Amino acid sequence: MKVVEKIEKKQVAEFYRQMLLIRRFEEKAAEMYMRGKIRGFLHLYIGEEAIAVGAISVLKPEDYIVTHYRDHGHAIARGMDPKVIMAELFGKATGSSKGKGGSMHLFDASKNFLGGYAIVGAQLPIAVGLALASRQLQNGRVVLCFFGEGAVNEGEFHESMNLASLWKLPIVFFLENNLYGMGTHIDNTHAGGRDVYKAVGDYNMASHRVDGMDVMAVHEATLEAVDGVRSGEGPFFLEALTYRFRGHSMADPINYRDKAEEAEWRRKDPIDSLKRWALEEGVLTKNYVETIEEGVEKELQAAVEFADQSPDPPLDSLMQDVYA
Amino acid sequence: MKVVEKIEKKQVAEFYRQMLLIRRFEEKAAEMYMRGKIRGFLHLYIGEEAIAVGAISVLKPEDYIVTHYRDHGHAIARGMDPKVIMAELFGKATGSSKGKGGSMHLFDASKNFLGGYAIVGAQLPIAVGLALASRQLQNGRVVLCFFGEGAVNEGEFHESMNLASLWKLPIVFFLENNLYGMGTHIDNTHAGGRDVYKAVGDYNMASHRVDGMDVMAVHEATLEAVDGVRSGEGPFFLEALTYRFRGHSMADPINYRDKAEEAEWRRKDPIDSLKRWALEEGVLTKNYVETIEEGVEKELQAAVEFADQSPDPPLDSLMQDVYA
Amino acid sequence: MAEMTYREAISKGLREALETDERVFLMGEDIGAYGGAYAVTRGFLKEFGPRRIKDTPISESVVVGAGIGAAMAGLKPVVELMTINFSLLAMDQIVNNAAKLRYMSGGQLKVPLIIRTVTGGGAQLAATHSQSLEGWYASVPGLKVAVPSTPYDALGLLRAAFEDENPILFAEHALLYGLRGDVPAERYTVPLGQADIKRFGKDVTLVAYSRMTHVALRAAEELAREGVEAEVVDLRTLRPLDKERIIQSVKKTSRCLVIEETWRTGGFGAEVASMIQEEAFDYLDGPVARLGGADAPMPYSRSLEMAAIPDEKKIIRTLKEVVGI
Amino acid sequence: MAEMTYREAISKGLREALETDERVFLMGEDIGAYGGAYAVTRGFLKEFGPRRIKDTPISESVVVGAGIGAAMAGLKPVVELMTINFSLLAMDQIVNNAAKLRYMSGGQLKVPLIIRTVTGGGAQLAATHSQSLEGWYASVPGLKVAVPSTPYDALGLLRAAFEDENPILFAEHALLYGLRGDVPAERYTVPLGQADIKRFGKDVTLVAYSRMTHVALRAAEELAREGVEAEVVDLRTLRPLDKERIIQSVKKTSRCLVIEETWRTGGFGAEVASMIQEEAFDYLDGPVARLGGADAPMPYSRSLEMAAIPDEKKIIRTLKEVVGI
Ligand SMILES: Cc1ncc(C[n+]2csc(CCOP(=O)(O)OP(=O)(O)O)c2C)c(N)n1
Ligand SMILES: Cc1ncc(C[n+]2csc(CCOP(=O)(O)OP(=O)(O)O)c2C)c(N)n1
Ligand SMILES: [Mg+2]
Ligand SMILES: [Mg+2]
Repeated sequence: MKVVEKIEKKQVAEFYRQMLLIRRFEEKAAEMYMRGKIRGFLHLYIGEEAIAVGAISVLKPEDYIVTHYRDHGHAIARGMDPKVIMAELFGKATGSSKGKGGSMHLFDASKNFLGGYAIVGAQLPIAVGLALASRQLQNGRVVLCFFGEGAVNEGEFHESMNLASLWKLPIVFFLENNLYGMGTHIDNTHAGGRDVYKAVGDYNMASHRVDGMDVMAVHEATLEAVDGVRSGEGPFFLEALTYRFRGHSMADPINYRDKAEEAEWRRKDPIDSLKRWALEEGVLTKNYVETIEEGVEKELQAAVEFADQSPDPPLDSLMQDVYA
Repeated sequence: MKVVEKIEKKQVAEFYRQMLLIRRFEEKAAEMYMRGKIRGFLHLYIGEEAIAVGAISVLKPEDYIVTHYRDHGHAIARGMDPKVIMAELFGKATGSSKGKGGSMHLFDASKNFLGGYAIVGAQLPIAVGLALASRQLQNGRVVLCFFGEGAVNEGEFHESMNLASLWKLPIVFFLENNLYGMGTHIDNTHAGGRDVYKAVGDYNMASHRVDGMDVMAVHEATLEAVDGVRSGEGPFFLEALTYRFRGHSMADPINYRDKAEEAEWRRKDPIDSLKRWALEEGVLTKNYVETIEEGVEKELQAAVEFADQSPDPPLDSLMQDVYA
Repeated sequence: MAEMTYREAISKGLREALETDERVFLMGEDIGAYGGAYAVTRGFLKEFGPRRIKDTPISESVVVGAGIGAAMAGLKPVVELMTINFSLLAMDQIVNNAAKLRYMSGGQLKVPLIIRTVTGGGAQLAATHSQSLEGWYASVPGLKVAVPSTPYDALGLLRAAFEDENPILFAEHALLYGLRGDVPAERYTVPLGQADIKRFGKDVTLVAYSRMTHVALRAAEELAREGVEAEVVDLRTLRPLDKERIIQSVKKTSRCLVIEETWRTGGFGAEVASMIQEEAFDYLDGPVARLGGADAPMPYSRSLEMAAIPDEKKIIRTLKEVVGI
Repeated sequence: MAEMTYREAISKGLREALETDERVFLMGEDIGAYGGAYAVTRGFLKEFGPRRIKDTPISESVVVGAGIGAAMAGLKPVVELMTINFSLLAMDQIVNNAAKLRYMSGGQLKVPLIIRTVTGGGAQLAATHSQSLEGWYASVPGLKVAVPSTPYDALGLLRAAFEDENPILFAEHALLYGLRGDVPAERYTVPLGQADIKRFGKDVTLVAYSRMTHVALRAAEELAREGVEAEVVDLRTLRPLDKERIIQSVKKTSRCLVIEETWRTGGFGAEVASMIQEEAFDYLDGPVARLGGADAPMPYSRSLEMAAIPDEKKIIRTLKEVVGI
C-alpha cells in the first residue's frame, strides 16, 4: 500500500466502504443475473475497484465523469444510489434510466456522471466535448474519462488524444489496463507493447502509470493529474495496471487466461490489501471495519429489495424521452 | 540535390522526364478545367512531383500502390498512360475508369496501381489489406501508400499504423507533408508538432524524414525503406516535407497562406532543381533535356487530343460494373 | 423583404445565433481560415474569433462527439461536416450517442446539437462525394433531419433548429448555395415538421425535398403547359415528417409521385410512398410512384451523372408512363 | 440429412471454405482465442492456425478495410464484425470502398469480401447493441445483403456468398444461433436473390426475413386455427431482392403485411411495401401494411423491449386492424 501523506482516517474508511460496496454490489448483481432478475450484458468490475474509488474521490461535484460499459464501480464511487442502480439492472421504472439503459448505460446527471458507453471508445470524444464546454464556459470543471486498453486501438482514441492535447482541454484520460479486451491479450492487439501510457508522448501529453490495485496510489496519482489539468496544463493520461477477476461478461467462459496469472492477481486484491494494511497500521479498528461491512450489507439488502419490489416501467414509457 | 551513389544517367533522365510529364500534365489539366473540359474536383500535385517519381521508381511491377485524391502524379510515375488519365479527367469512355472515376479515383489494375481514394485516410486500411494478402500469399509484394499530413489525424491512420506494425506487414507508409490540409495549417491540427514521422515510434515502427523537393533523396530513402520492408522487417514510415504550389483544388482561393512562404518553397522547385543540377554536373546534356521536354509536350498534346476526341461513355454503361 | 442566396441565408442564421446566444459556437474542418468548403462561414473567424469559430483536424468522429459532449454540458454547438459523405466516419457518434443518450439516460440528458452538412450530387464529384445519405439519419429515432430547398426555408429551419433541444442533422444541398430568394426582414421561423406546398395543383402530387423540389417545380411548369396542374409538396424536414400535409394533398389529387436524389432502392422516398398508400389507399387512382437516383454509385462523367439523377424529363416521363398523367 | 443449429450451419460453411479454398481466411475481434462472441468460430484457431484465423484489435475500420484490400489482391477474406452495431465504425469502408471500388475503377477491380455480422434485438442489450441496420446496407449499390432465417438457408447462402465475387454483408440474427433445422448431407447452395415461401397460403402474404420469418410463421399457425391461410415469404436476401416471388404471392393473396425488426420509419420494409404497391396495385384489396419495431431506441427492460419488437400478437392485431383479415 502506497504511503500517502496527509490522508485522513475518514478517507481510508470511505475508500474501504466504497470498494466493498462495489464488490458486494456486483456479487449480488451476479447472483441476481443467475436468477434471471438481471439480463442482457453484465460486465463486472470485480478486482478493479481501487481505480474508480481512488480516482473519483479526487473530483469536485461539478466535475464530469464518463466511462465504459463496465460502469457500476464508477457509478457507485460517484455516489449514485445502489438502489437506483440495482433497479436499473432489474429494468425497473425506479432505475436511474427508468429501466431503459440497463447495466451498460448508467447515468446520473445530478452528479455529472454522464454515462456508461457501450460502444468501445465512444466515450472519449464525449469527454473531449465536455472538457471543451468547460473551457468555453471557463467554469473550471475537469473531466475524468475511463476506458480499457482495448479501446486504445480504436480510431476514436487517436482522434480524441490529438484534439484534447491540441486544444489543451481539462481531461484526465484514465486507462484501466486489465490486459485483456474480452479474450484477446494486449500483446496481440497493441503494437506499442504493454506500456500504453508512454504512447501518448507523441500527442505531447503528460502521462503516468500507477498500481491499479492500490487505492491510495490511484488517489494520489489522480490528485496530481487533476491539479495539473485544472490549472490549465492540458490533458493528462493515467494508466492503471489492473485485472478483472471475473470474465468479460457473465457469458464469458474465460478459457483464454492462465490460472496461475489469475491467482497471482487475486493475491493483489485491492480490498483485502487495504483492509490488511489499515488494520495492521492501526488506521482502522477491527470494530470500525465490521461496522462498515455491516452497513454495506444492509445497503445492498435494501437495494435488492427496492429493485425487486419496484414496478416495471409502464408500457407507454416506451415512446417517452425519445425527444426533448 | 542529394548525391546518390550508383545512380545512372538514364535514371536521372527518367526522373526528369516523369516529373516534367506530371507538371505539364497538370498544367494542361488546369487549363482544360478552366475551359470546362474537366469538372468536379481537380487537385494538383504541382510542387510535389519529386515524391511520387522518386518513391515509385523503387518499386517492382508486382508491388502495390494506393494514394489519395491528389493522384495524377502517382499514376503517371507508375507508368499509367497520360492519354487514359486525361480521358478519365474528361469523363470519356476511353478513360482509365471509363469516365466513371474522375480525377480523384484513378486506377490501373494492370500496374497494381490500386487507386486514388477521395475519403481522407481511407486508403490506409486498404494498404494494410493489400500487404496482408502479400503476407498470406508469401509473394513478396510491397505496398506503397501515400497520404497527406491531414490524414494523420483520422482514426483510420491510428488503426492502420497499429495493425500494420502489429502484424509486421510489408508497407511503406509515405507521408506527403505539405503543411496544409485544405486551408488548415498543421500547427492547428496536429498536437504532436511538425515532426510527424517521429509520432510512429509509439507503434514500434521505424521512420525517417526526407526532403520532398529532392527526387534523388526521395529515391534513396524509399529504396532503403522498401528493402527493409521487403525483407520482413515490418512497415516503414517515410515523411517527405513538401509544398503544393497551387491551391488545394481548383476552387481554392488560397487566402490562408503567406506569400513569402510560398515564394520560399517555389525556390525549391523539384523540377528546376534537378534540371539545374543535372546540367551543372554534366549528368544530362542541354540537348538531351530538350529532347525530353519535346517528348513530353508531344505526349501531352496527344493525350489532350485523345481525350477530346474520345466518345462520352454510352448511357447504358451507367448500370455496368456495379457488380462483378 | 430582402433577396439573398441560400448560402447567405444560412450564414445569416448562424451569425444571428452567434450574436444572440453565447452558448453557440461553430466547429469543423476548414470553417475558419479557409472560410468553409462552401464559403458559408467566410469571414466568421475574423468576426467572432477562434473561441467561437473552431477549425478542427480532419477527425470527423471526435468532432461530432465533442459537439455531443459540449451540447450535453449546456452549450449549443454547430458542428460542420464538410459533406454528408464524411458523416460515415462519425456515424457511430451520431446514431449511437447523439440520437440515443437522452433515451438511454431515461430523459436525464439533452443533446441540443446542430450538425450542418452538405448533401447531394450533380457537381461531377463522383461516387464517394455525391451521396444523399440524409434518409438513413431520418430513420433514426432521436434525430431530426432538415433539408431546406430555398433561402427562406433554410433560414427559417435553421432558426427553428437553434430553438430546438434535440440533435438535428441540417443537410444543405451543394447545388443550391447560389440560389436566390426572398427573405422577410422581420424574424420568422419554419417549424421542424411542417411540409410546404410550393405549388398548388389538383391533378397530381409531387413530393420532393431539397434540390428535387426545384426540379419538381420545373416539371410542374412544363406540365401546366399541357394543362396538368401538379401540386408540389416540399417536405422541408424528413423527420419529423409532415404526414398530414402530404396525405391532404394526395387525397385531393389521387395521384402521387415521390422524387428523391438518392439511390431509388431503399431511399427515404420508400417510406413516404409506403406511408401514403397506407393512409390514403382508397383515394388513390393508382400506385404511388417513385423516382429516385440510379441504383449505381455516382459516375463522374457529366452525361452519366445526368442520367443518374432525376430531372424534369424523367419526372414527366414517369408521370406519363407510371402515374398515367 | 442432418439436424444442426443455425450456429453449426454457419460454422460448417466457414469450415468447408477454409478447407477447400486456400484464399479464404477469417479475421475479427475475438474470433480466435475467445472462440467468437457467439461461439461460431469456437475451435477454429486450433484447427486452422493463426494464419487463417486472425484475432484483431478493436479497430473495426481497419479490419474491414484490410478485408477489402486483401479481397482486391485475390484473397477471399471473411471479416467478422462482432455485431452490426459496430459496423457503424467501419461504415465508410463498407459504403465508400467495398461497394464502390469496382464501379469507380470502371470494372478493373473486384472485392469478393464477406462481412459476417450479428443483427437484431431481443436479448435486452439496450439501445446501442440491439439494432437491425442491414436495411441501410441493402440500399447501397455494389453491396449484397444476406439475412438467413434457418440453418438450411444460412449454410446455403454462405456457400453462395463464397462463390460470389462481390462484397456481401452476411447478417446473422443473435437469437437464431440455437435454432435447429434440417440440412441435407449433399452439397447445395441458396442463390443470393431468391426469396423462399416458407409457408403457402391464399389469404394474405406475410413478407419477413431473419428472425421475423419465424414470428410470421407462428402468427400464420395461429391464423390457420381461425381459418385464415397466410403465405409467408422469407426474403433471405435484401439485395438482390426477389421482387418476382413477392409479387407473385401478393397477386395471389391480394393482401400483404411486411414485417421487420428495425425501426418502422424508414426501414427496408418501406422499400418492399412501396415496390409491391407499384408492381401489384391492381391486385391489392387494400394498402400494403407494415409492421416494424417501435420508433424509439431499444429499451433495456424486458417488458419494454418486448413492446418494441414485432411479435405474433402484433402481427395478428395489424392484420385484423389494418389489413382487414
Ligand atoms: C466498437 C465496439 N467494438 C466491439 C465491441 C464489443 N466489446 C465490448 S467490450 C470489448 C472489449 C473491450 O476491452 P477493454 O477496452 O480492454 O475493456 P475491458 O472490457 O477490459 O474493461 C469488446 C470487444 C463494442 N462494444 N464496441
Ligand atoms: C473524411 C474526409 N474528410 C474531409 C474531406 C475533405 N478534404 C479533402 S482533402 C482535405 C485535406 C487533406 O489534407 P492532407 O491530408 O494534408 O492532403 P493534401 O490535400 O494536403 O495533399 C479535406 C479536408 C475528405 N475528402 N474526406
Ligand atoms: Mg481490458
Ligand atoms: Mg497536406
